[in-house]
Amino acid sequence: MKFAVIQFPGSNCDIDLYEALHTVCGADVAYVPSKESSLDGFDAVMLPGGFSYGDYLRAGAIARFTNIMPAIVDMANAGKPVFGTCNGFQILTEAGLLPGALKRNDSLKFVCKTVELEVENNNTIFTSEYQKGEKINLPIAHADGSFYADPETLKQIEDNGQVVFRYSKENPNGSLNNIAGITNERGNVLGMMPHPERAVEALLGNTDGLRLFKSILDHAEVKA
Amino acid sequence: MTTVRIYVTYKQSVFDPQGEAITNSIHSLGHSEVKGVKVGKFFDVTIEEGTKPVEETVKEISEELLVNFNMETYSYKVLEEK
Amino acid sequence: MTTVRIYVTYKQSVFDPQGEAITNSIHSLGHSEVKGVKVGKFFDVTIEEGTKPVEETVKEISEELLVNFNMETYSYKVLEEK
Amino acid sequence: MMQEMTPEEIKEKKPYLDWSLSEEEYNYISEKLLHRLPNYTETGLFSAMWSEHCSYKKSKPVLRLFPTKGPRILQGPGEGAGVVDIGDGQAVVFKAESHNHPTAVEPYQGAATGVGGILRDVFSMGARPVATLDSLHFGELDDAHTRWLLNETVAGIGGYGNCMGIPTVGGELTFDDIYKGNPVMNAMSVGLLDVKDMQKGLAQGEGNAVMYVGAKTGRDGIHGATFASHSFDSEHESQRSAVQVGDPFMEKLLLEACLELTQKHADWLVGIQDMGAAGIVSSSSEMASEGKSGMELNLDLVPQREPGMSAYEIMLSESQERMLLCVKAGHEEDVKKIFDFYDLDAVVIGHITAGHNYVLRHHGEVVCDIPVSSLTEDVLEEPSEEKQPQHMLDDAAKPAWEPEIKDLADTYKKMLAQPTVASKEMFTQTYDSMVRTSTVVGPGEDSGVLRIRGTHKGIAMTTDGNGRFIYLDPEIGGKRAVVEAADNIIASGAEPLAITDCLNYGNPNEPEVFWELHHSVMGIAKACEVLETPVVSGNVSLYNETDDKSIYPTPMIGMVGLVKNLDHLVRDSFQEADDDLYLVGQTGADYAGSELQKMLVGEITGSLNDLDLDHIHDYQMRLLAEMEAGHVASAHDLSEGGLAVSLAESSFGHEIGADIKSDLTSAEFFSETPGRFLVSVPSEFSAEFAEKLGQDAIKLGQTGGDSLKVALKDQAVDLPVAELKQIWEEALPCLMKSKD
Ligand SMILES: Nc1ncnc2c1ncn2[C@@H]1O[C@H](COP(=O)(O)OP(=O)(O)O)[C@@H](O)[C@H]1O
Ligand SMILES: [Mg+2]
Repeated sequence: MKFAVIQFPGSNCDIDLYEALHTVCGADVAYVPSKESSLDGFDAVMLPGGFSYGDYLRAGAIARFTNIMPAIVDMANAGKPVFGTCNGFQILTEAGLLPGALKRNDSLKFVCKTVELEVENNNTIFTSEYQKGEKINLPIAHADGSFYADPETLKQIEDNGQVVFRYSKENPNGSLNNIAGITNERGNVLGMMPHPERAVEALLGNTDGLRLFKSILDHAEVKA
Repeated sequence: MTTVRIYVTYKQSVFDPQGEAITNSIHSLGHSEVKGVKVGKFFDVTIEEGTKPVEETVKEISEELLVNFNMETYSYKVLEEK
Repeated sequence: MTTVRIYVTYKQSVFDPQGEAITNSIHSLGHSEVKGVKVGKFFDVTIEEGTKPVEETVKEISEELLVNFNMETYSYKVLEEK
Repeated sequence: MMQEMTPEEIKEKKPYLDWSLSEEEYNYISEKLLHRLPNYTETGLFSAMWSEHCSYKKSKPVLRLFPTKGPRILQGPGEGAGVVDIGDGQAVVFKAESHNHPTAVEPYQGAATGVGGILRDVFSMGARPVATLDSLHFGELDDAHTRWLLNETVAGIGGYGNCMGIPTVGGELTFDDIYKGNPVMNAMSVGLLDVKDMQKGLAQGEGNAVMYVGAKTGRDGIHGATFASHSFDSEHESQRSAVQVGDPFMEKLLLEACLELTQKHADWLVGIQDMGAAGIVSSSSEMASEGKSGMELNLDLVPQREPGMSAYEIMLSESQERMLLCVKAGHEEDVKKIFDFYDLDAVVIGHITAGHNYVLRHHGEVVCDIPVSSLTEDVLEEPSEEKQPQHMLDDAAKPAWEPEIKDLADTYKKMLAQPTVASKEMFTQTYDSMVRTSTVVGPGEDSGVLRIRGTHKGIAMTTDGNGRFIYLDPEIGGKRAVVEAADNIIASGAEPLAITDCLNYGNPNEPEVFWELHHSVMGIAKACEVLETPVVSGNVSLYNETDDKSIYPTPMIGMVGLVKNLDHLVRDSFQEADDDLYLVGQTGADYAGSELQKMLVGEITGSLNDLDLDHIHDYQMRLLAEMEAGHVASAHDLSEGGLAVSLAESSFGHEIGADIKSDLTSAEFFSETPGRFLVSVPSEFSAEFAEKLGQDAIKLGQTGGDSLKVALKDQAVDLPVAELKQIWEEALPCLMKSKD
């Protein structure tokens, strides 16, 4: 299974995703600059955190016009795993691959800390290694992570089981329904504000994110 | 050249934490006469006429880029033409 | 109640990186008719008349809080009175 | 457009005086260096390049006192940043910078561009910046303007660093009214470099190209360098147009493009330098000077953001996010291609010429033709008068202040709520401290620690400086600053390697201020020699005063250390119950300038006791050896609030208490004798630890329980850890919310 880590201008967690997959999980992974237009040969696509185009208009708003986006949409439509964390999540919502939007945090401040999450849905290709209802700790680091969707959309997301992670102790940004991560209807596109790729090595003090990457790899194995 | 000011705000129903925070600061400065503040952003866009009507350009760039209709709405006003 | 819209922008000579990035993005969408974008913010402030003239409140809160005169300037407009 | 003055008008009307060039300097330039009158552009270039900010004309004689060499030092002061060998073909690269004046005027952008500037210094060496630290000294938080300044400053540091994706992993934040009108904002950047990729700011080789890369030039920050070399007074409103806006997105692109060039195509490059203070003129003339070359630039080719800029404006603009390259002839297009990929301008604006002249053309005319060295090397050093501060003499004549602690529990709790002591988490959590997944220890401990990918080593880093001590005794205070930095590095289990510094002082034309500068540098230099931590880079910020009142002399020491094996990294917090607790280092009656004095008396007075640097160094090394042997469970240095505060802080991490008994008095519990550590040692290593540290360690008791049981000579307390922690955590958020 080959992963693409997209590098948008201003991405800065690209190395984190790459190293988590490559060095920690031993997976096959390559960087793909967003100027490229093809994802031929890749089985999964990962959108990293950072500040694409400085987040100068809205987080993720400008990145969705990059050359690579049509190829990402094709991957999503083909049912391949598409994962976005932080800025990656923001880009996926701006591009319409995920519902809703990410607003400025209620505190109006950037916040970097480790928060507790509840795994709401472990029946996805990204979370099969977790238990439903399990509490895990993952770092967040964002200024625009307050998930918003209009009431109708929100209900749909909830009813379809698209909420995958919820903040469980405190809500660090004002997200509706404490939502931290959601999938699309089909379940093959996951966006989340927390950074599982920052929690894959004991040396850095947390390995709760590792199973997310393992889940994707497992899924590929089962399929193969 | 026409300059159009495009105003973007959160939709009515969306909580505006910045407006809230600024209202509080204004009150702590003693201005109890201020009842509320809503914050928005605007874009002064300079457009060359000719190829297509200015309104069309404004509509296109707003809908494609400047506004996220999940949470925002917009309006605009022609500022000056010269 | 009077609602006043206060506009805040960078002074002319101050660099506006956001406007720059947005202009580039608009161009890459093919809108070559757009010559430039400047970004600003606005505050819709609802003020209760009575204690002092609305203009005075606007001036005070702008100068004390909303505007940093080292790099910004402001203007305002009365939106509605009721 | 305004008509520029003729050379004769300049001589007569002396506009240069407003640009802080003296009449003596102007005459020297005309008569001795040029043998003619400089024109308008040239006069502007001289006034910027001869400012203290660019030339160090006042501080240079003092800076020569620093030791700058050592077996690991690959590059000392003089380049973009210092470079220190850490083995395996790698080096650590670091420097600090002050942005006090811009921050006082426009805190968000002032702080942001301070971070942006120091990052460029580090990547101009060919290094990838891997961490940022800050050092902030502000007025007391009972003032609404100060709270705003602080909030905006912290937001600016985070705004730039977070967007760049460079973790902010440490720093310091203290409060004192003396900084009210003139806050100190220093930023330090640490980078990693493969030694083979190291670059220099050098331009040479006739016919080679001078290339401009990055953001376009605008009118922002014109005369920023002279602005920084000026005192504030509330009247100089017009200076305020010097505000620059940072564009971290542009800088991120610039960083990646420059690293691609230096790491993959160094053979195309002769030299590279960032454009900092005094923009194009300083970078280009310094590069030519370093290469002993001549240079000719065509200003019409400089990418410009605004129409109608004069030569003077183009040369002196301090627009951010720009770099200057000297590229080998024939590779201009190759370089351009790299920058094109990142959508950045890369333009040939001139060439290296034979001879040694610095020639500028604008609109087809030669607007400057002067020897390169007249801008860079011929600057007149300025002798300074100095005089020991009167307050020192007065203090020496008075009896020393002896604190009286009536209620230990109450004093303890109040101490933990002092803003300088209290938890800074509400600020540090607005910094991305984890991005790029190498942060082993982030903000909140003695040092920030990063792992070095591909090895099992780490680098530790800290910023320290306590203006109160330097004010009371610049020389001893200078020594203490270096010792404190070394303590912080060692407390993490790292070996101190070298330092960078930021020297923040008042107006050097005041003899007492210059004395402070001179004597504190003497103290810093002495400590660096003994502790074997040479100075590899630094920065000087003078004229830190508002309406004639100077800040405390506030040198910031940024130190970097090497963790040889991350398995033996040591943390601040107690790790387990029932470990033995030791106090390393002797405790004396060191209350002058202490947090206790400030809290109880409300002002700082007294004389400092000198330190035995050799002795401190000796036991620091023995302590480090014990850590490197894996015998130490936790270590925390003692600084503000002394043993009392370190004990409490060490208990907070895992909420493990302690039970200690000591001959110290309750006053000594808060004493701030430098060079001390609180160390917890698993019992199986305790005997060996005690033997190795000998007289220099006193056993205090054990870790464990959920309270601090402290039995001192005169008083005892038993306080729940949770209660103390809450006081310490809530103090700053509460102060920041206060209304007045
Ligand atoms: N402005 C700041 N930026 C980043 N980290 C900070 C800042 N202020 C304090 N810290 C962190 O908080 C901790 C305590 O700071 P300080 O009391 O200055 O430590 P010490 O006395 O050990 O030098 C340190 O780990 C420091 O890195
Ligand atoms: Mg410390």
